[in-house]
Amino acid sequence: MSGKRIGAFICHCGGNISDYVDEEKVRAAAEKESGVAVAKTFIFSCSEAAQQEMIRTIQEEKLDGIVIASCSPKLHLTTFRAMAKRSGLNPYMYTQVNVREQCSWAHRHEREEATGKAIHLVRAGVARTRLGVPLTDLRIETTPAALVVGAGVAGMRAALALSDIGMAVYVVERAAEVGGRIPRWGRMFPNDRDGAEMIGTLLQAIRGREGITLFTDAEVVGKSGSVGDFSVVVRVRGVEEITLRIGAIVVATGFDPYPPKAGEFGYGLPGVVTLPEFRELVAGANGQIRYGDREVRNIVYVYCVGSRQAATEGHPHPNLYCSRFCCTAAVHTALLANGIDDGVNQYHLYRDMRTYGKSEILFEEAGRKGSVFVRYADDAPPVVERPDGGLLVRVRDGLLGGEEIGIPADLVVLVTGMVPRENANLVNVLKLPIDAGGFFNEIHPKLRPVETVIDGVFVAGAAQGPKTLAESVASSMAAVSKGAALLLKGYVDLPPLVAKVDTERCTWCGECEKTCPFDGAVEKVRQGEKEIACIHPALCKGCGGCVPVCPVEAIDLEGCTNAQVKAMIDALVREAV
Amino acid sequence: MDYDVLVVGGGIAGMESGLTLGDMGYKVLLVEKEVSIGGKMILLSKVFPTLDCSSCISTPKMAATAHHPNLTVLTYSEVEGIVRKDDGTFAVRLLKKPTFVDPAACTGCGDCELACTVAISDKFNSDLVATRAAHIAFPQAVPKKAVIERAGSSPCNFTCPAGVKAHGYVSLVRSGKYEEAFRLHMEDAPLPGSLSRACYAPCEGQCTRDEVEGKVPIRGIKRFMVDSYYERHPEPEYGPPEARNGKTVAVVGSGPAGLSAAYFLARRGYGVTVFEGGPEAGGMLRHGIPPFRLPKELVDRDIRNITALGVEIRTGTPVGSIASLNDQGFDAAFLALGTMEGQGMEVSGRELSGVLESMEMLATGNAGGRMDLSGKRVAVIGGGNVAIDSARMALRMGAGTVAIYYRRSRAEMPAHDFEVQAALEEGVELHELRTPKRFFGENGKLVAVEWLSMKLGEPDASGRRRPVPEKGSGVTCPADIAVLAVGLKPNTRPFANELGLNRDGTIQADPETLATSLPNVFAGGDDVTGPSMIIEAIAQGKRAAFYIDRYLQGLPLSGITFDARLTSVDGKEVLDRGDVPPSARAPVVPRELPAAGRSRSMEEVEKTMTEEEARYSASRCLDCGICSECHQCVAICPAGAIHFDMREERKTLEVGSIIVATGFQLFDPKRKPEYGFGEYPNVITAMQMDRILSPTRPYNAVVRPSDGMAPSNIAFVLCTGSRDCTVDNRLCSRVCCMYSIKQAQLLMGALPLADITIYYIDIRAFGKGYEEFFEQAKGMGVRFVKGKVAKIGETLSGNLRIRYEDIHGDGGPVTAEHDLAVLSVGLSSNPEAFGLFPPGLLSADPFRYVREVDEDLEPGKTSIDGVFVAGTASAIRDIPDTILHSGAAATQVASFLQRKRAAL
Amino acid sequence: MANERRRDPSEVMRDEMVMKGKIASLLREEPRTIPEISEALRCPAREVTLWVMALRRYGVLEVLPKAKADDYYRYKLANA
Amino acid sequence: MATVAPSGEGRPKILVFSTNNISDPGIDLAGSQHMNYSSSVKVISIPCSGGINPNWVLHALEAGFDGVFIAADGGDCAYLPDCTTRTARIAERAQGMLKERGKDPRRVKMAAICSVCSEPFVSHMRQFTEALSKL
Repeated sequence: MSGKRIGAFICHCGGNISDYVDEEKVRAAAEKESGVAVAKTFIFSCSEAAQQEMIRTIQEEKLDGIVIASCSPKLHLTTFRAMAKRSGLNPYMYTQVNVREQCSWAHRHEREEATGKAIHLVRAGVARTRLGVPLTDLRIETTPAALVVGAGVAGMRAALALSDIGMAVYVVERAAEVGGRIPRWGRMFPNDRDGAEMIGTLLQAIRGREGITLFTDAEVVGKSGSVGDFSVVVRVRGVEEITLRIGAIVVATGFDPYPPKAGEFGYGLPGVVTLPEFRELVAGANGQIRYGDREVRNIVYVYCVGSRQAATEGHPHPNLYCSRFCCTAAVHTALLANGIDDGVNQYHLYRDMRTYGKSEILFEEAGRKGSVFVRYADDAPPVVERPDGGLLVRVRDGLLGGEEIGIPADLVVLVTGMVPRENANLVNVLKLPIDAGGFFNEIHPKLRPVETVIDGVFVAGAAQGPKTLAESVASSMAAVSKGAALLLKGYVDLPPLVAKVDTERCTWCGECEKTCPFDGAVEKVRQGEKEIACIHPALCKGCGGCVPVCPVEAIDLEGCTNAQVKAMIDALVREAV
Repeated sequence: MDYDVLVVGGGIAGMESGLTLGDMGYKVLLVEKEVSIGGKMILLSKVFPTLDCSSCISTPKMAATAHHPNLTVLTYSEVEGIVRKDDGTFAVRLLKKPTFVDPAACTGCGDCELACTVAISDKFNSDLVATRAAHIAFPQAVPKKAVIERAGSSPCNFTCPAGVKAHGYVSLVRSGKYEEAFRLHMEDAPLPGSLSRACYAPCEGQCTRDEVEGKVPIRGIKRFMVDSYYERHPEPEYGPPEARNGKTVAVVGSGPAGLSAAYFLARRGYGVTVFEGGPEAGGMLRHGIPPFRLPKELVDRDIRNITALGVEIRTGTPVGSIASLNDQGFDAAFLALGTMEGQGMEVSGRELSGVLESMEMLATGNAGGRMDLSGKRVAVIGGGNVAIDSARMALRMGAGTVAIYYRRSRAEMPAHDFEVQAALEEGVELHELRTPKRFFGENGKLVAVEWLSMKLGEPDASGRRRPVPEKGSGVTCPADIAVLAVGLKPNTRPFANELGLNRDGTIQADPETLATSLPNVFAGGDDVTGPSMIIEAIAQGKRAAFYIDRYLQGLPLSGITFDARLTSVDGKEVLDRGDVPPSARAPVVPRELPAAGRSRSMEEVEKTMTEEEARYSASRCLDCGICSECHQCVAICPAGAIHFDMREERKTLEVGSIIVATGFQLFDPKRKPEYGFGEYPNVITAMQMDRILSPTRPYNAVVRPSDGMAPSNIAFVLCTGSRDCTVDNRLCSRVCCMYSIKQAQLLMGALPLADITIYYIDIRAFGKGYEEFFEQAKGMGVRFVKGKVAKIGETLSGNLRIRYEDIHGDGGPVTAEHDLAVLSVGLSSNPEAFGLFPPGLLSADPFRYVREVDEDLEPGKTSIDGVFVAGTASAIRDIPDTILHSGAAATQVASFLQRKRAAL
Repeated sequence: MANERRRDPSEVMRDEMVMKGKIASLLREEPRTIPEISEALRCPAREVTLWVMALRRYGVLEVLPKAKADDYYRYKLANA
Repeated sequence: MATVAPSGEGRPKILVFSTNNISDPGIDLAGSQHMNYSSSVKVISIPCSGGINPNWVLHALEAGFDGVFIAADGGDCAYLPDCTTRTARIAERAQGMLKERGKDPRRVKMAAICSVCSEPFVSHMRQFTEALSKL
């Protein structure tokens, strides 16, 4: 690997470095390093003039690697990589050595020591560059098509957006009908728009698009390939299998309403219904809310059914999470009930009223319209009984100092939360990780909330966690934006700083495959006589997590190879000459 | 089209949508009004519910934004207006505010911040600690470049004719940097000693502090600074400049104008010769101002500031003509002859012995000579400073009585009132509304003056009421000496054939460039303007040097402004800056020789302040312009990156679509006075607590602001400014419950022994992992009390008494004591978004957020086609929802642009 | 101290430049807490807090480790 | 007056493995704030602390370093959700390897350093320097 001609450029940074480090000593030491063809100092290496001078030096001296000792790479790595590129040098043959933040500024009162350290750091930089190889970004051609799994509101809206930006779109829906839960729920908060109508509008738009193919009664049963170029097998109506070539996948499989257990808050008793059941009742009501053959006058809502559960003996796997939408959905439903029958009495037994953001207005309005809110303590849930023909809800009212009250009810509405949809097959096919609550897990809730560990596979809507309608749509459009970033240009450039396998050394023990969290990044392949590991550069994220597990040091991370690190270590302790 | 997309706002929403669109291949312009991108998120300590470090999440995103090949980031810039054009694109008017730091040169080293002499409140640390007028916003700022905070010119700096940076040296003296203060002065005017005694200090006249309890004694501070400098440096620290340009300039006249021109020309490398007709240099400084006001040793020392540069002063060398200068080979000349001749008076008896021109007497006295006026009755005629000086000089020459006769009343006297006052204290009489009608003599010597009484008539051209004689009012009073101090004029007669002159003898010169009718001759100072103040003469010399230099370099004299100061800050705005008006602080009482003893002595009347007095006086400065222009940053910057002449730039660009990501505002807790924020130091906002908890915190640890005590019993007051009709915000702010729980958890880590109570109405822990986070806090021992806080009071020890309605305990109002209270302030809409467009075009929802026209199915879509909204500009969101919404907005933009492209 | 009129924090912060020397010479004698500095200078502790924190920020002062039971940190002059 | 620091030669040599996005900025910040730590501390930056090869640690100690400090990404890692556990395992493995070779496992230390952890970093360096001097 030797025989390289390396340039070492040492920056004064005005006096920020040179006041504390003897630049000339560093330069002279760098010049003596093996492989260093030229060493220069600059007052401000980031200045345009200095960059011109460096470019000239690189070209005149026919350098094939450079080291710049200056400030933190956070400030100028990109600057100097671009400069290297302009000079015709491979940008990955550049190493930035931080002699400001990590040397001159940290050791201001020890000029000699700081100078010594700077020499060591520059030597290490030279060692890294000397063992470096020119690398180029990995360009992957992408297929301008996307798959949307699930044709609820999130999936349908995502399909339209993908089509808007010019992608061919395949929508696969397990059910026979599109729309998920919404069509049966009547008017939705916060804008009172009819769910069925909204779905109808979306479906009509989808039908009007040539680029969207909708499969209902269909399932995804196979997936291969990698980001930008997947092959997906869809089984339609249980028999027919279709293979699609696509660049990205949006998973929008939605949720299930929490199914209360028999006896949970009286569930199973006549007159005890879930919120979705009640929604249907209200949606279908005509001037009067009726349950069976009876008119409903007194309604008691019990909140947090299936959400914020505590672990108990009979319930070892509770839903610890808050389902987010239900408080608002319940007060909104109460308002709808008011709208149908002004004389209805409504009691809300809640723990914390989570009508966040603008939904607070609905909560306020429900109160104004006569809804009574009774807070119950976490450890004193209401009890729903049917002592003698009528329903009675007993609850200790926090406001009345914990006094127990009994509320007779015609109807008890269990405000049920969301649970993850049963999706075992899909999980198996896509290999998506799930979170503690059973929803699909994103890579990072803030940095990458719609991306998954599988590059090119995005999650949207309530499949990722409880969401309101608008939130589901926003997240689906966010998923589309990430898909568009991938597909719109027709290619993706992936940085080349990924792991690679030394085929000579590798003996395939499988440790690297086991440790890698990125599905498909490590594969067992046969090479001649033996089996070895192969790392897919498009799937590798370049963390280097597999490096330490390889028992034979057969894996190297580009830009940070075993040889480079060891050479840097040696350079950092070698006595100053 | 300049850009496909304009993103307004560089917070997390703007960055996220900008990056996503950039990744899609669109050209994006991101405009941020602050000096760094990152918005409010980068200021947080950690973020719920994962307790990730906010900086660790934000900084990679900020770096990616700054370096993305498809993104152009404009920080410290504002969108002034957006107009939608007929073709559906947008014209965007942009304003780039000056940072006064060249971003290409600045390395972010922060040396300027250490050198800066002006402490200001650090808004990035929520005003908990001071930063400097020159500063880097925060350690993770992107771009990491310094900025100099300037509100404009400070009125004192702005008003000084010579542009002396009064605020600059005052702030240097405040910091104890006396030598630097002197050197700063020397950048703008070379005669600080003379000015420190005899300048009429127009700066003080503009001092905003005067509105509080009295102006800052700027001249007195200068006097201290000069004295301490001259004491340490009896001779100048410098010699002639090394770089000489080989050209020579003749300066005619060695008064302040001539000396100033010589000084600035010599500094630029010219060979300068000053021609002085009299025996000594100094002009009016030497001859006009009496030593009891300006000791002559000081004038000598001042002049050495000029001669040290290699300027030759030829005394006793009058210049007879321009031609003679040309003959001597000078490349240019500057005429600064001053006004050394009396205007004279057409009064009968003028020729009598004993009737003097003021300058005769002053010049004699100032040169150390003496006229014997023992016991004589002296009448001084005139009302200007020269008259006062003459009267006081007469006293010191032994006069028996001295009376000033002025034809108007005292109020109209051009002399400064404090000078008049000093003269009166010394025993000078003042006769108003008198003018001499006739001098009576015996044996050719003055014995009496007949005075006419005057009254004030209609205002004249100068706006002053014209004095008119009262009929038959003559009074004759005995007098031995009459001193005419009724005005001065230049002696320009030698040049009358060569130059254009005015009727009063002044030279015709261009007021901007001081060019005369001859190309290589410039003229300035009193011989052009008529009698003026020293500082004005110095200003003229400085101006002349600037234009002579341009002339000799062959550069055009037009098209450049010599004086490019920022406009002056309005004093009222300065006084309104704080929540509380500036408190009064007693001015230092100037020390003078007692009037009784001094009137016969040439000893300097005024005394110099002590160091303590000078620093105290300087500390009364209000920093009107914020930056004082002390130029310490300029001196220290290793990259030479600081440019005070940077000015705002405007341009108009064309973009295809727009994302409004202007974010939110934090609720101002002063709107709930019952909580005592601003009044009680230990009531802080949650943003302040986040800063205190951040590793880049303003304090060394979690301590309370009143006295640095580590708190042990902390209260959080939720719903401050949210769900509250009284402050016109009915909405829930969504994030306060969670950030309070986060802070509570972090506090439990920082102060394991502390009790933490959260007063809440409902705990809204509704996002992924939020409820679990809430439970975790309960498990850690955080106390949750359901109760709305009604009032906060303070105890003597600085603790806080919190009164709340206990909803779920025993009920009723309860009072609890805590040593620190955190107001969990809500978020509210940022009305800035609406100002981007013509009024009414961008519609708002009832809560003044940007309205999404179809929030169910078209997130981010606004009332304007092609304009989308991302993040908290349309509704309060937490960070994950903001990121999602920004992604959705990016998709909307992409759809919009693709549709448009398809339509073409 | 208790009756001291509240000054605007930005006004107090400006005074750092004159108080710097006084606080430094006080701490040259021995490390002190904010209430101790406040008493010695006869300035309100809330104002001293602002100055001390700024001086700490700019490296003039250093903080001494606090014993667990102490309420206040002690500040010393930074080594030149 | 200022205590005289022992010369750089005498102080324990510490190698820090730090990560580009998380701990590097924290260490940089220490410098920006002009915080002082031993100049015998030298940093090698890598993408993720879960990718540190225990052999590197061994190599460093054999080559002449007195101690190796792993500035772990902690929970802020953008690559590996279990980064902390992985890094801890690597540190343990390195310590095990040291023990096998008769070296003191206390020469390897690990702590999470995030992008603003300038003070923790400096105090770790001071403590580690002190601890190594005593070994």
